[in-house]
Amino acid sequence: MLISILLILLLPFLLAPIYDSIERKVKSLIQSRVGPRGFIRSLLQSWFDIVKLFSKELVITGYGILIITMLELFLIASTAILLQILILFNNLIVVKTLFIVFLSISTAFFITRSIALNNPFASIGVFREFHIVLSTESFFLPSLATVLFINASLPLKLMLLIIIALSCYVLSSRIPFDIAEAEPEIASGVNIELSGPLLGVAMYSLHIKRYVLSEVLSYVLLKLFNVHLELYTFFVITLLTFIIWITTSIISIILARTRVDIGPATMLKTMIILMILTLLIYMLTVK
Amino acid sequence: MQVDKIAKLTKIVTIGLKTGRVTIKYPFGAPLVTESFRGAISIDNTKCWGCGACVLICPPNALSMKFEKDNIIIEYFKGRCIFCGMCADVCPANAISVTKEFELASTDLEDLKEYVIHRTSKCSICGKPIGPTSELRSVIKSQPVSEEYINLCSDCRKKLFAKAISIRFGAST
Amino acid sequence: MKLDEKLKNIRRSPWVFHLNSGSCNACDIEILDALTPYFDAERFGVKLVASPRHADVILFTGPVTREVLPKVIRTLNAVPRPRIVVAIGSCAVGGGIWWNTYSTIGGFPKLKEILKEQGVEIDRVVYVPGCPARPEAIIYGLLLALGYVKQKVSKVTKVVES
Amino acid sequence: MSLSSNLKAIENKIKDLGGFIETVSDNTVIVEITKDNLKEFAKWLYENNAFLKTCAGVDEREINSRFTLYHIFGLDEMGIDVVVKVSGSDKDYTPTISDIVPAAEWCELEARDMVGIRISGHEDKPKFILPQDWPENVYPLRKDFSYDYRPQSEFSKFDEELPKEVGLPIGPYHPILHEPEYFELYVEGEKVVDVFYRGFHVHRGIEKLAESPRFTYKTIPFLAERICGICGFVHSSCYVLTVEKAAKIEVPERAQFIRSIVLEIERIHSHLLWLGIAAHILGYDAGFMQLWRIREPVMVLAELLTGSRKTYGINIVGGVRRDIDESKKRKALEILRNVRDEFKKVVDVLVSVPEIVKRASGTGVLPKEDARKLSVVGPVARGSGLERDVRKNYPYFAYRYTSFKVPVYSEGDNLARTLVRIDEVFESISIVEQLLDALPKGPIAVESYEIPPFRKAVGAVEAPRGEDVHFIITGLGRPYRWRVRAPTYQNLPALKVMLRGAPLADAFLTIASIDPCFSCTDRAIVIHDIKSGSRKFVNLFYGRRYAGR
Repeated sequence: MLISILLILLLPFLLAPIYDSIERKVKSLIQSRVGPRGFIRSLLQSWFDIVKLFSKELVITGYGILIITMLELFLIASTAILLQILILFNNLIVVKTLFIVFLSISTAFFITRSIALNNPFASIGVFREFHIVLSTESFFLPSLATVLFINASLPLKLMLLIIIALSCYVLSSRIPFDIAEAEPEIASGVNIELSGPLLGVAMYSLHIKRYVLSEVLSYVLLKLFNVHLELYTFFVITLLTFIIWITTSIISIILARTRVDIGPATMLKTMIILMILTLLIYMLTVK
Repeated sequence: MQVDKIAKLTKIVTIGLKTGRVTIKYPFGAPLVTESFRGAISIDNTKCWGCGACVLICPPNALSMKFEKDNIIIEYFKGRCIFCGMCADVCPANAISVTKEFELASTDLEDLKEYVIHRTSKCSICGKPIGPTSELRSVIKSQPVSEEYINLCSDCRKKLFAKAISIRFGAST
Repeated sequence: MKLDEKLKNIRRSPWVFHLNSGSCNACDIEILDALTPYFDAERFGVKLVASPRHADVILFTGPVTREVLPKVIRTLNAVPRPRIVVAIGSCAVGGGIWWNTYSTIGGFPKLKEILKEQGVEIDRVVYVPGCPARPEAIIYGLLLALGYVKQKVSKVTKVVES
Repeated sequence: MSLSSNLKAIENKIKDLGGFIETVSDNTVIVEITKDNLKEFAKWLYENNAFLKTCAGVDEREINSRFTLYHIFGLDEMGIDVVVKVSGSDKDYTPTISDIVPAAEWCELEARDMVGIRISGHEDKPKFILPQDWPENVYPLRKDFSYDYRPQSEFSKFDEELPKEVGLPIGPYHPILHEPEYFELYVEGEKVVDVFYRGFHVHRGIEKLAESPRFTYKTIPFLAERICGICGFVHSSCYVLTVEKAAKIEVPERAQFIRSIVLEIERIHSHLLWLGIAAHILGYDAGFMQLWRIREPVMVLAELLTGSRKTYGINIVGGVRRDIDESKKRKALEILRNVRDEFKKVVDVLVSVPEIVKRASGTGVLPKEDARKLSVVGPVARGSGLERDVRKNYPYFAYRYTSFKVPVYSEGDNLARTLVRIDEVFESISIVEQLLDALPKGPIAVESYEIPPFRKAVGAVEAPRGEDVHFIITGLGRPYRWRVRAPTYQNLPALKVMLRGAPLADAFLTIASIDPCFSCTDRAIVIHDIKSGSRKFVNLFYGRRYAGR
């Protein structure tokens, strides 16, 4: 029993890079090319990247960067563990609040890390990341809280699901909204200065962040049909996370990158409309 | 209207999947080379007589000639060759052939060099080097010139020829 | 040796950075071509990165013009060790068709000497001739640098017997 | 107006300005004029909507011991090139004409830098083409300078300090620039306020090399082909066209057809390449990969016809080196047919992606009068409503036997330039098909030819990026002077107008929208404020920032 719990807690840390390399394989399939060759490499390519990055020479301009990046990894890792516990034991209020708090802090740390670099590209990247977070997080967290704490009526849950799905997509910095490290424009903006192990940590935390966001979405979906998960049925969640991860990556393949003043602005408008709708539905159902 | 716009977006996925994977299996499969590709050249030392026409025409000086005491070295440096094939066109002995070879990666510059070494033959009278022996042999093969004249440098030959003329027509020496 | 041990990791996921030092960009387009569907260097985990900080292998093209020289040295210095340089094209390998003009310094071999003076070490260099080097030749050179394939060319000396 | 009547107009204008007509060949008029009424004549030409093609400084001390400056104007409607020749010793000053024709600034600065011709109005501007550590008054294009002289390089002379505000350095190594060029965008937040450009990282001294003993008329096409790796065949064709024009060599019909066919194949591959890069910049990698997948058979076709994927090497003076037989013709038609269908499918999807359309339309706008003032060329001109296409105005090779449409859009933004390039791919495919069907029999090269010295000729070829102009003064065994003006050379100054006030994210798309090929251009520009009309020059290195009014 203990081993299986331990395994479940470690699941996001093992699976996140594997899901990422499967995403790379799917992307190359759509672009009619082979992508990472062979079965092992197509599964473990992202792991190879991270292991190689850790073996490189560490070039850092100041120690501030090192500490902040480590902290960022620690925060996102603890968010992942909290999410796993939350899914397993459904009624722990403390774990739920801690999860939401840690989730918001980890995005904040992502921004502070890039401020610490005094590279003009990084500051442009931070400026853009700030735009995205402002446009979605203020709607994402309250709706997530309502889903976790209140078992609302079906239409209300549906509306909240839409909001959570949209913001999960936007926060996972996929193509239309990856303007923070828009590779061709501002030369991978925020992590332009990081190299070697630092970059490995930054990439690893990005993978875990995407895993957490997809898992939150799959959990909310399951909660819609108030299915309660046991220990052994946990692989349903991981399977659903995998499906959500691949669908988001296919969506990101179809679209192109937006501009910093168009994308977040439209996202803010849609979020406000959705929030008004949910409040309306909430008033109707409660009465 | 909105729906078919989104449907059109997904067409990129269907295009990609319908064409399938076009990647060639290189280096474990055949490369994408057509029959008229110009790769590295190879100099056939049985035909080459060291005339240097290719050295003159080579735009990037990849082919160069060094004259040492008793041999003439034609150096072909693959690293600077631009694979234009002009040397093969101008070579009078058709000694240079253009191959399909393009996998020329190497870790050391010396491996990219190819040398064709000709022995220089000396003038039998004054001993001055007069050019690659293979050149003299090919001259003999094409025109019936007496052995004695061929192994002389231009000055000695001039003297010899002038003496022969003066003897023939009895000029006052 | 320490380098081989480090190379073991880089072999599995070589991130490449394209450094153009004044090339006519035929080789640069062939480098990009090596990442597109027909040749797809991503089969070996190759990824084109945007900043020298992230790079393991530098795809070096161009005969190093005078104006670019100090900037090329600074960029090569920004690459974390172990640094692998693949010099691509006859400009990078031997200075190209303008190997002795006033405005170029004659390709990567000359740059290597200057780098040694400036104290920038390069761990491994592979020369890929070609004008432009085919995408297959670039992939072959990259795999040679990583140790997947063996070298085919070697020094040839032919003597003409009289 | 027939040719002779235009000449009349030029002739009597020259008469009353005290100049004289040196030679008139089929469509080039060479006019000699004194220094003080050069400005007057340039203004008259500009009003008769002549476009300045380029100007070339020549050290003619061996011929008439003077330094001459040739301004080359093109009267597009009549298809005539007017070469205005101004000569004098290197001590006295030639007046600048860049206040009348802003496009002249670049080539005048180049003449000053490379040949040492003093031009009034450009004295205090810093080094323009040569590296920053080049010794003072050493002029490479003078006859007494040897082409392989290499002074010791001093790194201290290269200053790289950043201006006070957030000056965003784009380059010399940036993912969108596949070449080392240096743009510095002064940004306030995300809005570009000003552009500072210092180029010449790719200056390799090609024009000097062509005059060196290493090269002859026969081997220069291989040098010309390596000026640019994407449109190399354009440069070698323009070189051979100009030499053949100067020496009046009759090239057989079949060679003209083969040259036009390979030129159009190069245009197809270059446009597909650019569309892929534009999609990549906008983050649409699926489009980038599909477009480059479609482009690959075109490269294989080029290799089949010419022997090399990119640097074809089939152009020699007087003809071509490779022939197109029946099987190659069939394979070419088949490849082009499925390139057309696949391209049609992918373009329909590309144009329907909302972000691409939203980000491309309305950004990087170049109004028509600015385009006219800067005499921009190619898709940049055709995107802003100017119908300029060398294949129509100055027909060369086998283009007079084909019928094709020149796409012109009037919005002048990035989307217009993209659509121009998309339409041109379809046009080029139909041109190649027409040419392949009507390929005449006959030899593919002239056996022997003779090039008399000191003949002058101007040749222009429509490159994928615009009009590529070569100017040659023939010499003994090799050209006496060979001037290359690449298309991006004319389009780069237009960037200043397009980038002003644009959001930063689009700056990269705008820079890429003129399809910059710096290795063609290897020129830089001194930025001055064309948009607001004020022409104030501030020394580049010290007065870093000037108010972007």
